[in-house]
Amino acid sequence: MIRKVLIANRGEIALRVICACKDLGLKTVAVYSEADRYSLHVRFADEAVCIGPAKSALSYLNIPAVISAAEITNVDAIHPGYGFLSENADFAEVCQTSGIQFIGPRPDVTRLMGLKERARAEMARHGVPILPGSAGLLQTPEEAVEVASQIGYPVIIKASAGGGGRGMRIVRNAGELPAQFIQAQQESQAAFGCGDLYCEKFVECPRHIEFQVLADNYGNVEILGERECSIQRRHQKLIEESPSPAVTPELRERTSAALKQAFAAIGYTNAGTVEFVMDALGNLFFIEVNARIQVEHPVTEAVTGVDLVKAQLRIAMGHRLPDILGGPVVIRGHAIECRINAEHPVTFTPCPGRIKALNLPGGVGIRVDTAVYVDGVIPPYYDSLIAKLIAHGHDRDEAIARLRRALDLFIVEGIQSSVPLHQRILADPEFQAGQIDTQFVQRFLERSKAREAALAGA
Amino acid sequence: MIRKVLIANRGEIALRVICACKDLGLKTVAVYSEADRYSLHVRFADEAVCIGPAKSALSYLNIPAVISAAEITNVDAIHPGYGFLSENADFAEVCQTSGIQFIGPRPDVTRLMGLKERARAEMARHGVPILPGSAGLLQTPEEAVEVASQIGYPVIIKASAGGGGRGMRIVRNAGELPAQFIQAQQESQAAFGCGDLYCEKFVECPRHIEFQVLADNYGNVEILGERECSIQRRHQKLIEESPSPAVTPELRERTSAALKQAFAAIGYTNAGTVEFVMDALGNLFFIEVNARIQVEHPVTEAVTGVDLVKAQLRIAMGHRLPDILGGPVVIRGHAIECRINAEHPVTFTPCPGRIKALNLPGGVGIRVDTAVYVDGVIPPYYDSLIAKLIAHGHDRDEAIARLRRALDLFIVEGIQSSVPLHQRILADPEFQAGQIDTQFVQRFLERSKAREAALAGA
Amino acid sequence: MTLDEIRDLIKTVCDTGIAELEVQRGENRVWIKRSGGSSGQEVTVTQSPAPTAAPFAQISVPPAAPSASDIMGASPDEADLTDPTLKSVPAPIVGTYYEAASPGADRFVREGDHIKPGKVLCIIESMKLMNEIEAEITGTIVKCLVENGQPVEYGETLFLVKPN
Amino acid sequence: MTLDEIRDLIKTVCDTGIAELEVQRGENRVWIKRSGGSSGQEVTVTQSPAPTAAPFAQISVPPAAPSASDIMGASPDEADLTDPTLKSVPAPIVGTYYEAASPGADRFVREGDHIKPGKVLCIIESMKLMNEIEAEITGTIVKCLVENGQPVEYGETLFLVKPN
Repeated sequence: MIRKVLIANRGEIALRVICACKDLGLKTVAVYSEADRYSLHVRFADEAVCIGPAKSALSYLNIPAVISAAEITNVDAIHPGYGFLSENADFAEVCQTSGIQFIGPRPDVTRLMGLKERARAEMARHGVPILPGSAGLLQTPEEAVEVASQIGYPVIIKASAGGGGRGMRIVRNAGELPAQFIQAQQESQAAFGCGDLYCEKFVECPRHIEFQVLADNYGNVEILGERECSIQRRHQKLIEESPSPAVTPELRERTSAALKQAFAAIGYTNAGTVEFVMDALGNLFFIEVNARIQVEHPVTEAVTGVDLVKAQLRIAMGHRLPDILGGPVVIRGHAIECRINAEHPVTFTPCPGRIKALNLPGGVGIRVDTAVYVDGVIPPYYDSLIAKLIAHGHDRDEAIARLRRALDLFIVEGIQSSVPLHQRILADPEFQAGQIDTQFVQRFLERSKAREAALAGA
Repeated sequence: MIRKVLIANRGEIALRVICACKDLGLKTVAVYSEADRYSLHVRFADEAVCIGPAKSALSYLNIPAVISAAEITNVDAIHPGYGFLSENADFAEVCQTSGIQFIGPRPDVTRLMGLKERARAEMARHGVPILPGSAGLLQTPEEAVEVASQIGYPVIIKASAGGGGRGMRIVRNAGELPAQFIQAQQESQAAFGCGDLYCEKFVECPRHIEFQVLADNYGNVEILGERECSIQRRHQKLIEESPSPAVTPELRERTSAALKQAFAAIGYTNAGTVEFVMDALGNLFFIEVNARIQVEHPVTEAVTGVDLVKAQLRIAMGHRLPDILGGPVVIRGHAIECRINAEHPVTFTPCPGRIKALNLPGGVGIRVDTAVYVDGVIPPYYDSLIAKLIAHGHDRDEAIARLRRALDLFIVEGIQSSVPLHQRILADPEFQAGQIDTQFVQRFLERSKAREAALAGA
Repeated sequence: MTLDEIRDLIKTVCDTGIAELEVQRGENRVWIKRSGGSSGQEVTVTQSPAPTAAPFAQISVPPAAPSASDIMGASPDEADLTDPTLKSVPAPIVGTYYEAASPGADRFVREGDHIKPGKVLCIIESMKLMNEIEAEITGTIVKCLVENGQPVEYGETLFLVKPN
Repeated sequence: MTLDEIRDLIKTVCDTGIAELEVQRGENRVWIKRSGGSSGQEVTVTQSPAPTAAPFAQISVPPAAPSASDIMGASPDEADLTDPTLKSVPAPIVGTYYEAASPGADRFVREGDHIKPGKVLCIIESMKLMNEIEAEITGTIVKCLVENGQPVEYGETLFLVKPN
C-alpha cells in the first residue's frame, strides 16, 4: 500500500514525480539541500525536509539523510528520479531493510545490470544482438589481442563496472592494445574498485538508439518503442526523439520481442531503458541497461500516450501492466525533445545564476518540463538542465516545426541557455533529413566554426 | 498565395495564431492598441503596427486602421481570431475588396449565419434537429401567442439579429407574452437596428453542446466531434470538454452526418461551430452557428490531433481537407479546458493589474495557451481571459486528475484569478460524475454559499 | 519596528520617488527599487495598472519585434527627440505618409516653416482615402521625421515642433 | 541596521541613479541594478548566486509547502530568534530528536544550563543509530526549541545559546 512517496531528487524530475503522485492522489515529501530551499519541488510537495548542505555528497547522495527524512515523514515509498541514487543498488537495499519501497528494479537486478559484461552475456543468451567481442572477462592483454584479431580493429575496451567513459579505450591496432589495456584496467580499478575488462568491436559514428521497457511484478513485460538520442556532445544528450528515423517497424518488432523475452527471464521490474548502437548498415547492438527512468522519457510518453512515471508508481503499487497500459502499445506521430541547459550556447560552459525574465512556450503540441521561475536561482552545484522542451506532431516535420516555433518563444534572461544552439541544430538540413549519428554535433560545430571563419575572412 | 498574415486580435488568441503561422512558415504582423504595446503578440510577431488607443472601438474594432495596417505591411491575409471583427461580415467584405484574404467563411455565409432565424430554417431543411417554434419571423404578438400555444410554454423569444442575450425573453404563460414581445422587439431594434423576432420552445437546464466544423474550398466538410460547454456563469463559459459525457457515438454520428450535409449545401468554408442545446432526454436542438474559431477549440485539438488554426490557414491557402486531416477523424481520450480569468474567484469582478509572480504548469498531458508573463500588465479594457489550461487524458477521470494537478501548480500573483474557483468545481462530485448542465454553476455557487453560511452559523 | 518608523519610511519613499522598498531587520535585508527613467512613472502609487511599464517587455520586445517605425520609418536623431522643449505631432491614424498633395507638387511644410492650428501638414492615406493632417499647435517645424511614401503607425511622431 | 542607515541608502540610490539595490549583511550580499539602457547592466556583481533571496519563493513557498519544522517541530517565539546576541545550535543531521539517553533518564541539558564544547546536548536518531550531538561553543542555554521525540531536518535550530 503506497500512500506517501518521498522524492529523492531535485529540479524538473522531482517536480515531474510530484505531478505523477498528485495524479494518483498520493501524498509527497520533497527533500532538498540548503541550495534548493526555494525550489519548486519544495514548493509543490505536501511536505519538505532539508537533508543537508549544497554539496550532493552531503545531501542528495547522502543515504542516511534520505532514509532518515523518509522515516520521520513516514513515507511508504521512495522514487529516486534519475541520477543521484537512482541506480545505487545499495540504496535500494537500505530502503528494503528500512521497510520502504524503492520505486525501481530489485537491488539484485540493478546490480546485475551494473556489471556491463554480465548484462551483455545475459542479453545475448536471450537473442538480443550484441557486438562481436570477448566471451566474458579478459584476464590479460594477450587475451585481448587475440580477441581483437578475431573481430578486427577498431575495438573498444570497457570496464565491466564502468560508466561515464572511465576505463574505456578505443584501440585501432594491435601495437597499442597492451598499453591501453593496462591503463584501462588501472583506471577502472581506481574509479570502481574493480579492474574487470571486456572488449567489443568499435562502431564508428553510430546512432544511439534506446528502447523503453516497462515490467510489472507478475512477469508482464512491454516495450514502448525506441528513442533516438544521437544528438549528443561528449556523451551529453542534447536532443532526443521517438520514433527513430532509422528504425523500421520490422526492426522495432524484432528487437522488442527479444527484449521482452530477456527482461522477463531476468525478472526485471519497473521501468528501464536498453541502450543500443546502430551501425551504418542499420544493425542494432546492445550496449547497456539503464535501470531507472530517463531524462528523455517524455518523447516516449508523447508517442505512446503512456505516463511512464505514473506507470512506475502503479507497478510499485502492485498494479498489472495490462491495466496500466489499457490496450496495445501504439506509436502515434513523432516527438522530439530539446534539453535546455543553463550553459553558454557556444562555449558550453555552465552558467548558473538568477533568472530575470522567462517565457515558457505553450500552445498546441508543446510540453515543457521544468522547475524554473522568474527570480529563481540555478545553483552551480548540480547539472545544468533547466527545462525540457518537447514537441509532438503527426510526423517528424510537424514536430520539428512546432519545436522551432516553441524555441522562438522560449525566453530566459539572466543566464545563458542552450536555446540558440537548439535553434541552429533544428534549422540544419542534415538534421531535418534525419541524417544523424553521435558525431553529428561535432561535425555541426566544426562546420559552424568554419563558416564563421570564412565570413570573418571575407 | 499566402506568405504573410496579419492577426487582427490580441492576447492569447493572437499568440495562438502567430504560432500556427510559424508552424507553416508564414510571416506575421501583429496589430496592437496603445495599451498592448508590451504584449507578447507584439513581441513574437515578425512585425507590429500600433493601430490606435486602448479603447477597442478605436483600435481592434477600427476597420480602417486594421486594413491600413494590412496595406502598409503588405500582408496577403488577415486572421481575425475570435471576438472583435471575427464575425463582422462587413469587415470580411472590406478585406475582399482590398485584395486581402479574410481567414473565415465568405461574407455572405457569415451574414446568413448572423440571421439566426434564417440559419435555423436552413439547418432544419437539411435534417439538423431544431426546437419546435415559429416557422419564420413573427409579425405580431398575436402570432407569437398562437405559436406558443401550439408548442407549449415556456417559450423563448429571440431576436433574429441577436447575440449576447439582447432581444431575448423567456415567457412562461400567454398572459405575459404580448408585453415581453414588444419589449424584445424594441430592444432588438435598438441594439441591432432590426426588430425581427422568432420564437422557440424553451429548454430548462439544458446542456450546451457544440460541434466543430471544418470545410475547404472544394465542398469537403468534416465534423470533428463535439464539445460540452455546460459549465458557464451568466452565459460566460468557464470549463469546456470534449467529448461530451452526454453524447453517445450514435448521436455524434447522426448529428455529424446532418451537419455535413447542411454545411456543404450552405457553401460554408473554413472553421465554424454549431451550437446545440440538449434536453433532459438527451435530444440535441440546433441553436446557432459561430462562424469563427472558438476560445475552447484546444479541447477538440487534443482529442482529434488536428491543429484547427493551422487548418484554417491551410484552407485559406487552398489546401484540401483530406490532405489537412491526413485520415479519418478519430476521437482519442478526453480533454478539458479551464478558462483562467483575471477576476475575483468569488465575486467575479474583473481584476486587471500587474502580474507579480507566475508559475505556469507543464508536464504530461497539459497545454497552456496564454500571453501573460511576470511584470506584464492585464489592461482593464478587454476581456479578462489570461490563460487557457487544457488537460488531455485517456479518459475523463485522468483528464480531471491532470487538470487538478495543473491547477495546484498554477500560480499567479498580483491579480486575482479564477484558479481557486476551478479547483473547487473540479473537486465537486457532480462535476466529476458528468452530471452537468448550464445551471450547474449557479447551483454550485448557491450550495457553496449555503455551506459557508452553515459553517459561520455553527 | 514602530508605527512612527514605518510612517517615516513611507514619507521618505514618497519624497524621494522610490518605487519599491523592502526592509528586513532580522539578518539585515534592504531592497530598494527606483522608478527608472525608461520604465514608466511608478513614483506615485497608481490605482490602476500602468500599461506603459513592463520590464520584461522592455528588455525583450524591441530587438525581436520591430515596430512599423523601426523597420520602415526614418529614425529621428536622439538629440531632437529628447529636447524637452519640443512638441511632437503624432500620426492620428495608420497609413502611408505623403508630404505633398500629389507627386511633384509642393510639400505642405518644410523644416523651418511656421505653422498654426488648421495648417495642413501632410496627408496620410488609409484605405485609398487621402486624409489631410492639420496642425493643432502654433510653432516652428524643427524636424520632419518621416520620408515621403513611408508607412506610419498610430501615434508615430511625424514632426517635431518648437512652440511659440 | 538603523532607519538612518536606510535613509542614507535611499539617498545614495537616488543620487547615483541606480535602479535597484539589495543589501544583506548576514552572509554579505549586494545586488545593484543600474537603470538605463534597456537591458539593465549590473554594475557590481554578486560573487555567487545567493539561493536565500528568491522573491517568488519568498512570497509563495512558505504557505503551501510547510517544512518539516513548520509542520512537525516546535516554533520558537519570535523575540528569542531575533535576539542578535544569541547563537543557534543547528541540527547537523536529519532525524528524530531525543533530549535524554533513554526514556525516563535525565535530560542532557535544560534551559539555564551552562555548556562548553564537547558537552552532549541531545541525541538525533537516524536510521536506528543514536547520534550524540555535542556542543561546539561555550555559553548558557537560553531555549530548547525541539520537543522530545520530534523529527528535525538538517540545519533546524535545536537550541539558542547565550555565549560567554
